[in-house]
Formats: sequence, structure tokens, C-alpha cells
Amino acid sequence: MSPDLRVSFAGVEFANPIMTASGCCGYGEELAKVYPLSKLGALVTKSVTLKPRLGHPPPRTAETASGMLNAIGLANVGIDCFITDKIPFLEKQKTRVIVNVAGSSLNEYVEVCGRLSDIARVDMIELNISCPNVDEGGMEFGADPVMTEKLVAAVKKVFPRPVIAKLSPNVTSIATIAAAAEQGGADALAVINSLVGTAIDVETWRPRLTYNKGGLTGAAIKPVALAMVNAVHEKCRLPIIGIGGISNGSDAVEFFLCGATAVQVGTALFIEPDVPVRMLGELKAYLKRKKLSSIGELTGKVRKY
Amino acid sequence: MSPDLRVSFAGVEFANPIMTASGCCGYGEELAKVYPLSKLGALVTKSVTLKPRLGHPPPRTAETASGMLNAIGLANVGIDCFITDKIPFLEKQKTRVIVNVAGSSLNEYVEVCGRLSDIARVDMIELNISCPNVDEGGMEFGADPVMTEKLVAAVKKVFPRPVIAKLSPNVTSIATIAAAAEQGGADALAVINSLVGTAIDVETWRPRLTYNKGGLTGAAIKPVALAMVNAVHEKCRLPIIGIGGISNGSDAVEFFLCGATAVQVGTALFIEPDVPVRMLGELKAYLKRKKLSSIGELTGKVRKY
Amino acid sequence: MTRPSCQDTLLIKKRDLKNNYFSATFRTYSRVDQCRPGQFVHIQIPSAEIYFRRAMSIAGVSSRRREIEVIFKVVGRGTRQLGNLHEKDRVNLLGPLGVPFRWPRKSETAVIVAGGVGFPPLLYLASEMVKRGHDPRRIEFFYGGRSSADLIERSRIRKLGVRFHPVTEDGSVGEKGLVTGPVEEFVRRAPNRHLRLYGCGPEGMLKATNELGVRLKVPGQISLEAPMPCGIGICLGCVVPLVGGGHARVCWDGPVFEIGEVAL
Amino acid sequence: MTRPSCQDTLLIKKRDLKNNYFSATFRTYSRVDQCRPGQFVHIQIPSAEIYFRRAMSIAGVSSRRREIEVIFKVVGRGTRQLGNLHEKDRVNLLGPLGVPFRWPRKSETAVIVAGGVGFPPLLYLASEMVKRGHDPRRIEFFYGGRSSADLIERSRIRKLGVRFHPVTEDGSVGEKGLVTGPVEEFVRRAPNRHLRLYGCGPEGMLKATNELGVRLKVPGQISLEAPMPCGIGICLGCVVPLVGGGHARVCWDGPVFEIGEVAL
Ligand SMILES: Cc1cc2nc3c(=O)[nH]c(=O)nc-3n(C[C@H](O)[C@H](O)[C@H](O)COP(=O)(O)OP(=O)(O)OC[C@H]3O[C@@H](n4cnc5c(N)ncnc54)[C@H](O)[C@@H]3O)c2cc1C
Ligand SMILES: Cc1cc2nc3c(=O)[nH]c(=O)nc-3n(C[C@H](O)[C@H](O)[C@H](O)COP(=O)(O)OP(=O)(O)OC[C@H]3O[C@@H](n4cnc5c(N)ncnc54)[C@H](O)[C@@H]3O)c2cc1C
Ligand SMILES: Cc1cc2nc3c(=O)[nH]c(=O)nc-3n(C[C@H](O)[C@H](O)[C@H](O)COP(=O)(O)O)c2cc1C
Ligand SMILES: Cc1cc2nc3c(=O)[nH]c(=O)nc-3n(C[C@H](O)[C@H](O)[C@H](O)COP(=O)(O)O)c2cc1C
Ligand code: FES
Ligand code: FES
Repeated sequence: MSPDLRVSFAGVEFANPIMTASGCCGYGEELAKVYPLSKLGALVTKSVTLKPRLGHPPPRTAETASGMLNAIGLANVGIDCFITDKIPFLEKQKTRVIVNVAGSSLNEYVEVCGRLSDIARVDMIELNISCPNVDEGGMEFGADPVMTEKLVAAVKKVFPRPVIAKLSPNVTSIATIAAAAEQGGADALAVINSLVGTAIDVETWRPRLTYNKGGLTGAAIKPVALAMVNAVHEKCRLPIIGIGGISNGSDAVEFFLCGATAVQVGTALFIEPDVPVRMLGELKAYLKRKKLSSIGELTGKVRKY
Repeated sequence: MSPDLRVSFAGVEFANPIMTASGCCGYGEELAKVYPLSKLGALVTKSVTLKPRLGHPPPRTAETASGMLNAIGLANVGIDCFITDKIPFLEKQKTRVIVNVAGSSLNEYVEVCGRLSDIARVDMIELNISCPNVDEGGMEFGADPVMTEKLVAAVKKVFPRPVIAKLSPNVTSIATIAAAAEQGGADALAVINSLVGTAIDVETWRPRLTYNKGGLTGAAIKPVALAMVNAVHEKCRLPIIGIGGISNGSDAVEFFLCGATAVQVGTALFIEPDVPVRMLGELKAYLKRKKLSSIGELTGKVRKY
Repeated sequence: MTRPSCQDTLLIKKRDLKNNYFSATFRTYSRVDQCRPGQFVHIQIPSAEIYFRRAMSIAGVSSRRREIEVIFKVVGRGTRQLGNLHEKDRVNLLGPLGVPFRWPRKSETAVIVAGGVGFPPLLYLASEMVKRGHDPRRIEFFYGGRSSADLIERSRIRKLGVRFHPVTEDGSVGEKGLVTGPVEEFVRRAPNRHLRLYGCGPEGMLKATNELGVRLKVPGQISLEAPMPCGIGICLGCVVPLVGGGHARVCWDGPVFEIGEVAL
Repeated sequence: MTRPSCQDTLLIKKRDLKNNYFSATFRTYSRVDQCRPGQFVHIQIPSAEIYFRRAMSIAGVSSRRREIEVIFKVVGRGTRQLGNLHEKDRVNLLGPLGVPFRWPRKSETAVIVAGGVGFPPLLYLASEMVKRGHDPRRIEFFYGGRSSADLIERSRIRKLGVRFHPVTEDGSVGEKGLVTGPVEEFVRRAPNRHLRLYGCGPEGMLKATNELGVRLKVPGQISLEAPMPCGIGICLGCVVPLVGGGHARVCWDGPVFEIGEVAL
């Protein structure tokens, strides 16, 4: 008997717990050329904003030790084009679709989420209240519990299906922000977005990113992400989607043990686009070897000293 | 003409800007067997507390992608033994000595610093208000601007020479804490201590550290450290000692450009104990190639977009 | 359509081409038959310092032996590591990626402008053209560099029977000067104007070729470079501004672009 | 006193000893003359996944050729990478590190208890004893493992002329059972008790050897293992609790400890 990889939370069932992280899989079109998206538990779109955005000028990525910096700056097609051009493609994909939404004001978030409310293909919304790469909105929301609660509550009023709050690691207490999101009515939490970082070119004395700083992601941040998932899990009962430096089945298991119900893979897709497919096999083999019948038997089961 | 590597801040001159970071060079005895400590700008001791501490039981370190986790738990000989056993050795070393002090209460910090006040060999004190690996004190101080200011002010009253506040990266705004330390009378800032992180053994479901979490250090955190040095430099006029993932001359130059006056090397010593010696050569060659006469010509000179 | 895939291959031949250039041939690559000139593979480099793959144009394939060749120059950490690989080392390739060059019509003369690490894809292009029956005398291969040492693998071009025009800044081989000088001269003098430009090389050369094409109204394509985290269009890291506004991804919308399309 | 140093060496010989064991010989190591049995080198492994060095006991040195040998078993990521190295690869060694074994007196019989990756330092110890004139018949070399395949390099021990006692759990070579059985038997039967134990091997074997030494009052030393971030006493990561209280660093205060000293 093959182990069951299905997970469900906020009333939605997913074929498996592996999702592609926002900003690391566009709107799915490119990855669909590498493997069918039905392999994914869910696809999380690039952050969508009210107006289209070009993002920051290049260079807007830089390689770091076991990781990378990015300051893409929420480049995206905007909600209108997203609905007319991207939704039709997503309609045909046999995977859950989570639309990540960003904005520079509460009203902008509400407007975008409202536009998505009657598109049934959008299974969930993920609120990006943690983007380090824009001057307005972004991380500001996610660093303030009051604003976090208000924003989530406002979005919950206009979007009838589950809402995930995606939290920033750049805070003194992520558990406090998590509690605020719960208070506001969030159905789940995504932990974590990228860490603020930078790198300088010592020849030109220029930052390696035109935005002067960016978000650090990839294997380098996995320990931080795990500790934050664990901290949130200890203080908050919402289901958690673990994110940060995941690149194989064993990494995912670490996140499950720390309290995650599902995981997202971001930067690792850049190095190995079919990493989710490999991970599915690794997870199955792991459950089998450990004689477990489902992912749920791992969630939060870390044996603390 | 060879470029001048000397730097000075808080009225103290250092032969060069490269120091060994607290907890990564003991009290200097072991490194002195590899090369003369006169090669160092300064040696920063392991954190000293009032009473001796065994630290946490092993395992208390774990390898991560381009970095490591540690939860040593401030293992140290205690201030009495430090003064009787370690100071005599340090008296003989031709380098600056900075004693890192930790405590679980304001009184403990003050008592330890008071004991060091008339030992002239102690050129400076570095206050560890950012240790993630103890239940009391440690990071609590460094996360709260009011406590930070109070603590620095109290120590300044009992210790007549310069006091460095070593800041935690695990905060929403490191610039706010830096300002509080400045307000309290700190003479310089050390940026950063380690990031909270963890790792789990997927075979045993145990954390890889008996303390369940630890501090992430090494190359992985360099981008975060650079961004924090930069953020502090923008908001605060105190000299900054840059720390985090430095392992070569070029890394140090990045920190200088972001605003550091000196740097500390920690985890890199574990991989290459004589990394400071190599870095001195690299820095000299860099200054020469760039036709600069001193490190000061780099500090804060990043050319932002 | 090509479906890119990640696959482990075996480095079976490494040749030192001098002046920091190397040729590396990998076996067994299952997608050789889908490769087209102008496309690239994204190479994973096993090393402590390298996190991203590195993009390398396809320089040639052997369908029969399922081999794929890249020619690279050591310029930084990643390519240094690549140059240190041993024969029989396992190397993961992601590809084939990117939009290939468009073929010239039989009646057209291909004017190839190559330089530096832009040479490998154009070597592949010229080889394939000849193989597919394009008259070699209708292929003008301009190859520029600082000095004769920069012009690698000249014998392979000569063997194709194409019209070969080496150009060096120091005159150590071929005409003296920048390659775009003789190219412009040729274009201006061309009796009929059924020309098609193909350019790949350092930034200055690309700019000049693009500008020349626009100015003299010669159609054609140029192939760009940009640091590429993903190589498959999902990170938005490799963008270039377009003349008509907006950004294009070099890896997915390119690396081959029409002359006049990109704001260089 | 030895002054440890980091230095680049050349892997000049790699031998597959089967069952995942390899021998690797590095040249030119300037500190060969300062190496003592029981000491180790900390090896830097060029790989994306490996951050710390890996500790390997010195298995032998050749002063004349300035060569140093380690014998290792592939058990995880680091040792797998080490096993993948090619001859002529450059490898950085930090060493020699740690407290060596103390020599037995001429009149004493060395009772060596080896197992698994604890074998290499004891091979070196026995070789050096013989070289320095210790009567080989006063060296009792017990070597335990699950099966004959676990007992590598037996011919090298035999060549030393020492009294060799292989012991395997499945009886495929030597006596059948755990090595500490025959060791205890020997110790009990020894006519005069001028014995000195030397133990290195898996945890169970070490514990049994330590316990045996304490119980039967045989002096001697055991060599421990612990994950070692630094190897030179500065990180405090490799500590073990001492019987008398407090912690000792395996890398700096050990890896060789007196029997009865460590709380195993
Ligand atoms: C589609 C494409 C095809 C290519 N084909 C070839 C080829 O056939 N042969 C070949 O030798 N090279 C080719 N390159 C360039 C090659 O990818 C870079 O030289 C390589 O990535 C440099 O890596 P590195 O680690 O050695 O250098 P790094 O240490 O990363 O950088 C060294 C210098 O090169 C710059 N750089 C890094 N990557 C790139 C890049 N992709 N484009 C431009 N500059 C860069 C850096 O900013 C730095 O100044 C191609 C690039 C692209 C995008
Ligand atoms: C002083 C000393 C001398 C040694 N001499 C030899 C030798 O001569 N030959 C030899 O083959 N090995 C020797 N070892 C052990 C060797 O260092 C480890 O096998 C190696 O570090 C494992 O690295 P890895 O990356 O392959 O395994 P990892 O992937 O890091 O780990 C694999 C498993 O081994 C455990 N482990 C990792 N490092 C150590 C360690 N240092 N000690 C104990 N367990 C560990 C891990 O917890 C894990 O369970 C010695 C260790 C020490 C401390
Ligand atoms: C290039 C890039 C672009 C990203 N864009 C977004 C985005 O638009 N919205 C968002 O919520 N997160 C974005 N992220 C963050 C990722 O979704 C994820 O939280 C982060 O990368 C950590 O996961 P990883 O280490 O697996 O990449 C982006 C990350 C990268 C690397
Ligand atoms: C094993 C270990 C022990 C440490 N102990 C201390 C300590 O006692 N006091 C302190 O202020 N910082 C301590 N640190 C933090 C370092 O001083 C430094 O701030 C941090 O490691 C980041 O620098 P790095 O990346 O160069 O290691 C310790 C770090 C490590 C790795
Ligand atoms: S390299 Fe990622 S989009 Fe082009
Ligand atoms: S390994 Fe660092 S103290 Fe022993």
C-alpha cells in the first residue's frame, strides 16, 4: 500500500503537500513545459498587483553562498491582464491555484482580492504582506500586528474562499504577527518570505542589485525558516505552509516535523525545475521506510529535548 | 609605499581592522599556537559571565548550507577564573583585547564589567546583548531599545574605557536598537550576532541541537549582515564593527563599503584558523590595486543606485 | 516544441583551446535531436561557491553519439570550476533552452558576426547551415578579437568552406581593427541586399551590429547574454528592456532577438 | 610542540579498499615529521554541501617522501565526496591536530583494540612502535568487525610481525564474537600484568574497552570521535563530559583520553 500524500487544510484538499512558491514559477506556463502541473499540490502565482509593474531595472538578482538575493520588485502583469491572459491557462491545469496578492495600500489589496472573488479557479489567496523589495506596502504590513490584522480582516470580507497570510521573517517576533493574522481571520499562514540582505561589488563599489538591497532565499535560509515555522506552530493553531530553502524530500520532512502541513519550493526551482517531482518520490519513500501512512503523522512531531 | 591598515575608533588605535569574533577564538590560547596574535587587530574573547558555565550538552553545533548552527550556551570559565587564568596569557599578547561580557540580568553585566574596569589590558568591552542561546538575558536585552539603553548606560558607569554594544539581527529594526545603544553611551556597535535557526534530524525526529535551536552563522548570513550594517550606518554615527560570514578580504571590503570601520571573523576561523593572516594580505593588495591609502577611504563609500 | 529537461551526463572529452578557452563534450544527452543553433544548456557546477547553473551556448551536437559540445572561456568562479572538471565527471545539464536562430532563406547570404564567447553558437549555426545545404559561399563568417589567440577553432570554420574573415585589433591575423568595420564595408558593397545578420559577442560588438542592422536596414538577429538564475523564464532575473517598452527575458524570450528589438 | 597549519596538498594515491573503505595519500605535507599516532588531520572537502572540514586520523606517514596517509570509510556526504576525489586533486589539510597516544614502556605489552574507522590510527601506532624498536611480540593487535570484509588491510598488520587477533561477529575470519570478549580473556590470562590498552572504534567497543580497563585496572588510552567544526579547540562544539565533572574538547584535550577519564 502506497502512502497517502494528500493533505488538506482550510477545507481544501491538495493532491500532495508540495507547492511552488510565489515569484518562482511565474503563472505556471513555463514549468508546464517541463512537467504537467498536476504533479504539484498547488501552484502559487507571482504576486499580482492592481496595476502592471515592470519591476526594478536589472541587475535584480545576485548569487550568494548557498542562496541568492532578488529585488525583482513585484514585476507582474497586473490584475486585469492576469484575469484575461493567465486565468484561462490556469483553468486547464489540474492543480490547486493559489493567487498571491500584493499591494501598496489596504484598498489595493482589497480591490485585487475582490476581483478574484468570483473566479472559482482561484482556490485560495495568499497575501504577500512581507515583500522586502518595494518602497510602499510590502514588508511594512507584515511588520505591524495591527495592520496585519486589519488587512486580513478586510480581505476576508471580499474573498469568500480561504486566505493565507504570508509572513515576513524580518521581525522581532513572528509569532506575534501570526497571532494578529489569526485574529484577522486568516485561514492559514505561509512562513517565510525572504530575509532582507545585500551584496556589494568590490570592483565598482555598487550594490549588486539596483534596488540596493533584496531578499535572501535558498538553502542558506532554511535554518531560519525552520525556527520560525516552529515558533509560529507553538503559538498559533492555524495550518502552516513552510517555505525557505527547501530542495529535497528530507528538507520538507524537517518542515513538517516543525509544524508545517504543506511546503513551498522557491529558489530550488531555478536550479532544478522538476524538483517537486523528485521530492514526491522522496517523500513517498520516506513515509514507506518510516511506516507512516500520511504527512499528517509528521506535522509538529519534532521530539524536543 | 605600502597602504596603511591601521584603523582607530573610540580613541583606540588598532594595528589592522581584522578581529576574531567572540566565541570563535576562545581566550586566544589555541590560535596563538597557529600564528602570533599580533597579526590581529584585536582578539574578542568568548563571552564571560559572572559564574562559570558548562553550556548546553552536546550536540551543540550542526552544519548547514554554507553555515552552521551553534547553541554552545555561553560555556565559559567565569569572571574569576578569566581574571586569574586567562588575563596573564592575554597580558603577553601584542594585540588589542576586547572582552565580551554576557549576563542574565543588568546587575550581572555591571558586576562583571566592574571587575574588568581596572585591568588595563582590557582595551574595550563588547556587550553581548544578542545571544540567542540562553533562556535568560541574551537576546531579550538586544530586542528592547529601553533595556539596551539602560544596560549600556549602567555599564558605562563602571567601565572607564570604550564599550561596544553587540546587536542582534533578530529584530524588526536594528537601527532602532542601535540608536538606543548610542543614547545609552555606547562607543561603538558590533553588527551582527547570529540569526535564530534550527535543524532537525529526520531519522530521529530530534533537533540537531539539544537546545532545540541555535544561532546561524557563516557565509550563509553575510547578505543579512551587510544589509544590517548598512541600515545601522544610515541611522547612527557610531563606528561599526561588521560581523557575519566574513572569510576573505573581499568580504571585508563589502562590509567597509557598507559602513564598517573594522570587521570580526567568526565561523571562518573554524575552517581556516589563519584566515585573518590571509585577509591582511588580501586587503593590502586590494588597497594597493585601488590606489587607496587606508581602510577609512572605503568606510561607507558604497555607491547606491 | 522542445521540452527542456534536467539530466546527468558524462564529460567525455575536454580540450584546452588555450587562452582560457576550453571545449567540453558531454555524453549521453538524450535531447541532441531537439537542439538548435542559438539555444543553450544550463550547466550545474558541483562546487561550494556556485549556487546557480551557468548558461553555455550549444557549440555542436553529434546525434549519432548523443554528444553535445560547449566551448567556454574561464572568466570567473563558475567557469574556473568547469575548467577544473575531469573527464568522466558527471555533470547535470538543463536544456535545450531558449529561442534558436531563424534560418536564412536559400537565396540569402548569412552575415555572421562573432566574437569572444559569442563564437560557439555561431560555429554551430554555420555548421548546421552547411549541413542542411545552405551554400557555404553564401555564409560570410566575420570573427573578431583583440589578437590571434582570441580567435579559437579557426580550422573548424575553414573546414566548413564558408567565406571566413578573421579580424583582429592588433592585426596579428586577418584584417586589423574592429570586426564591425569590415562587416559594414561588406554590407555596403554587397551587390544584392539579400543579407541576414547573425551576431553574438561582447557588448560593444553586439551594439554595433544591432545599430548597423537598424541603420542600413539589414534584417537579422543577435544573441544576448545576461546572468541567469533559472534559465527557464520563471525568476524574471535576466530581463532586458525592449525598444517598444517593457522587458523581455533573455533566457525565455531570447537569447536570440531580432535586430532593433532590444534597447541595448 | 606541534604547530598546526593549513596547507594544500596533492592527492597522489587513492586505493579502494572495498566495503566503502578508501586509502588516500597526500603529498607534499610539510609536517610529516611532527605527526604522532593518535593525531588527526582536518580535511577540507571541496563541495557545495560541505561546510566543515572532516577529521581523519593519520594512518601513516612517509618522512622521506613527505606523504601522509588516511584511511576512511564512506558514511555520509563528506566522506562520499572524499571518495570521489581524483588523483592529482588539490586538498587542504589542517594538522597535525590533537593529543597523540602515549608510548608503552619497553617492558609493557600493548593491547590494541581496533574496530571500524578506529583502525587507521592504531595501524599507525603499531607501525611506529615496531619502527621504534618495541618488540612486535609485545603488541597484541585485536581487530573486530561484523564480517571479514570489515577487517581491511590485514596484510599490513601481519607484515608488522605483531600478534594479530582478528575477531568477527559472524566468524568469517578469526574468532567469532565481539572483539572485547577475546581481549578480556587475554587480559585475564596475561601472566604478568604489564599491559597497556589502546582502543579506538565504534562507540560500543570503546565503552566496553573503557569499562574493561577500569574494572580490571589495566591502564591505557582510548581515542574518541565527535563531530568537529574546528578541530583546534576554539568552537567548543566537540565536548564530552568528564568523569570528574566538566567538559573536555575531543579535538584539543583529546582525541586520546586516559581510560576512566571520560563519562562515556
Ligand atoms: C545564453 C547564454 C549563452 C552563453 N554561452 C556561452 C558560451 O558558449 N561560452 C562561454 O564561455 N560563455 C557563455 N555565456 C556566458 C557564461 O554564462 C558566463 O561567462 C558565465 O556564467 C560566467 O560564470 P562565472 O561563474 O565564471 O563568472 P562569475 O564569477 O559569475 O562572473 C564573472 C563576470 O562575468 C559576469 N557574468 C556572469 N554571468 C554572466 C552572464 N551570464 N552573462 C554575462 N556576464 C556574466 C559577472 O557579472 C562578472 O563580471 C553565455 C551566457 C548566456 C546567457
Ligand atoms: C579525531 C577523529 C578521527 C577520525 N578518524 C577517522 C578515520 O581515520 N577514518 C574514518 O573513516 N573516519 C574517521 N573519523 C570519523 C569521520 O570524521 C566521520 O566519519 C566523518 O566526519 C563523517 O562525515 P560525513 O560527511 O561523511 O558524514 P555526515 O553526513 O556528516 O554524517 C554521517 C553520520 O556520521 C555522524 N558523524 C559525522 N561526523 C562525525 C564524527 N566526527 N564523529 C562521529 N560521528 C560523526 C553523523 O552524525 C551522521 O550520523 C574520525 C573522527 C574524528 C573526530
Ligand atoms: C526571484 C524571486 C521572486 C519572488 N517573488 C515573490 C513574490 O512576488 N511574492 C511573494 O510572496 N514571494 C516572492 N518570493 C519569495 C518566495 O516565494 C519564497 O518565500 C522565498 O523565496 C523563500 O523560499 P525559497 O528559499 O524556497 O526560495 C520570491 C522569491 C524569489 C527568489
Ligand atoms: C560557536 C560559536 C560561538 C559563539 N559564541 C559567542 C559568544 O559567546 N558571544 C558572542 O557575543 N557571540 C558569539 N558568537 C557569535 C559570533 O561572535 C559572531 O557574531 C557570529 O558568529 C557571526 O559571525 P560569523 O558568521 O563570522 O561567524 C558565537 C558564534 C559561534 C559560531
Ligand atoms: S534566468 Fe530566470 S527568467 Fe531568465
Ligand atoms: S571541534 Fe571545535 S572545539 Fe573541538
